[in-house]
Amino acid sequence: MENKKPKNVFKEGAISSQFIADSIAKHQSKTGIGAHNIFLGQVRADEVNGKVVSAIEYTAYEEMANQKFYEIREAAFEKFDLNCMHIYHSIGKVNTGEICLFVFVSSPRRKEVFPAIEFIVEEIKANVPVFGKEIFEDESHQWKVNS
Amino acid sequence: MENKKPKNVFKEGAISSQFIADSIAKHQSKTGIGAHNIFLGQVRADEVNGKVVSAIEYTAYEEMANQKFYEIREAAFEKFDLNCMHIYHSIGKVNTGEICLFVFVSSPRRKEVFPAIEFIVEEIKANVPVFGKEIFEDESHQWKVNS
Amino acid sequence: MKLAIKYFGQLAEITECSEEEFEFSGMKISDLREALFLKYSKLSNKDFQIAQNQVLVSDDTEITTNEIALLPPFAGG
Amino acid sequence: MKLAIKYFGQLAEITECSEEEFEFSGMKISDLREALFLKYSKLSNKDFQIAQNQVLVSDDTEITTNEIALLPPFAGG
Repeated sequence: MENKKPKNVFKEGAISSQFIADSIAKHQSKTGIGAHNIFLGQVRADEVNGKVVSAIEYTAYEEMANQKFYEIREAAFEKFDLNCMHIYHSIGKVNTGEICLFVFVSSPRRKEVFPAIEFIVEEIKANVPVFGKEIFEDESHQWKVNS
Repeated sequence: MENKKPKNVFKEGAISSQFIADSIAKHQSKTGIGAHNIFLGQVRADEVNGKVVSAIEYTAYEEMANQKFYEIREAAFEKFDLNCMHIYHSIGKVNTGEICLFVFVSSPRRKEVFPAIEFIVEEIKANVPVFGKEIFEDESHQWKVNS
Repeated sequence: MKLAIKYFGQLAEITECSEEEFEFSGMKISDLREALFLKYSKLSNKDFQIAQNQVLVSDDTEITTNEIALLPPFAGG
Repeated sequence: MKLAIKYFGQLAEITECSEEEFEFSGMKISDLREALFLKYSKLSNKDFQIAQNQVLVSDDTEITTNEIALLPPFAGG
């Protein structure tokens, strides 16, 4: 059993491009890094039966989700040679075109970051209890399911 | 033979985190995008025989390099389902900790962006005539070779 | 025993609450499923997993703590 | 024929110029290599590729344009 308390990965609302820029800038003092890879999930304006998604409202079983994010983080450090790694996920409403997931890995070598980012994103999609209500322009909704 | 004139991929000096943020923000009106992947190359402070790299000075056979970047771009759009793609490479001096390569791909689906970003970065490393002079803190230098 | 059951996403729409105390006398997760289906018949049409103490469990797991959550399909990212 | 030869990276350090006109009477890239080694003996120790009209060519390619470039190992990214 782990003793360390998982960090809170959730951020209220969309993740701004400025937040991402600040996160990148913070790594410029880490001169052992040679390669970064950033994955961003963006809310798509999908059309379903003639209605268009205008936003997703995210909810989560937050304590369990943060524990899962923590386990994914530990597994990624175990499998890949990473200098650092960050995950942020939106909670609450995110409009189409806005960013809802920000995963950031850094390594001395580029060969590490490609499989690492894919591993982390797929683990998040499969194993973290986050739920998404797709809200249409007419205020009706449906529940998103990851594929 | 292609008739379209390749864009200029080179930017003088380091690529700033603000430039990256602006590039991300421009994609928020493209609501068909579901996933972005960004690769950033950062200059490492490698130690060689007790001397530490303080900067890389990039030069390039620019016309040929831009043509190669163009061909890589066309090949990536052919192979993967991408909404858009951007490549920027530094020319001139980039200090350790600064960013020298920015590759940005966007797709409706995450499954496309992972192989796409790796393909593009590997093609750049192998086929684009860019040269790097690693400058040490004592002003001596050696020539970088991609591995 | 008294369970504290959390409902998420579309399941909370059916139960019309996000958390409730639930008096339960069975042993296993499968017993709990049946008891919940009696209270909320619409749940039986829904795809969901159950977590005990924040860990996903299967139908034949024994219930040993009171922290239970019903989780519809994940949609993170 | 008069070739316009570009030198990059460490090769330009050897030739002490980034571009020069080079009077040449051979046919193939391999002939050009030999002519260049006569002028710059240190080039013969260096690993480089040759581009004609911005396309990499092999030693047995015939020289058909005057735009030639000597390219040391790539180091982009």
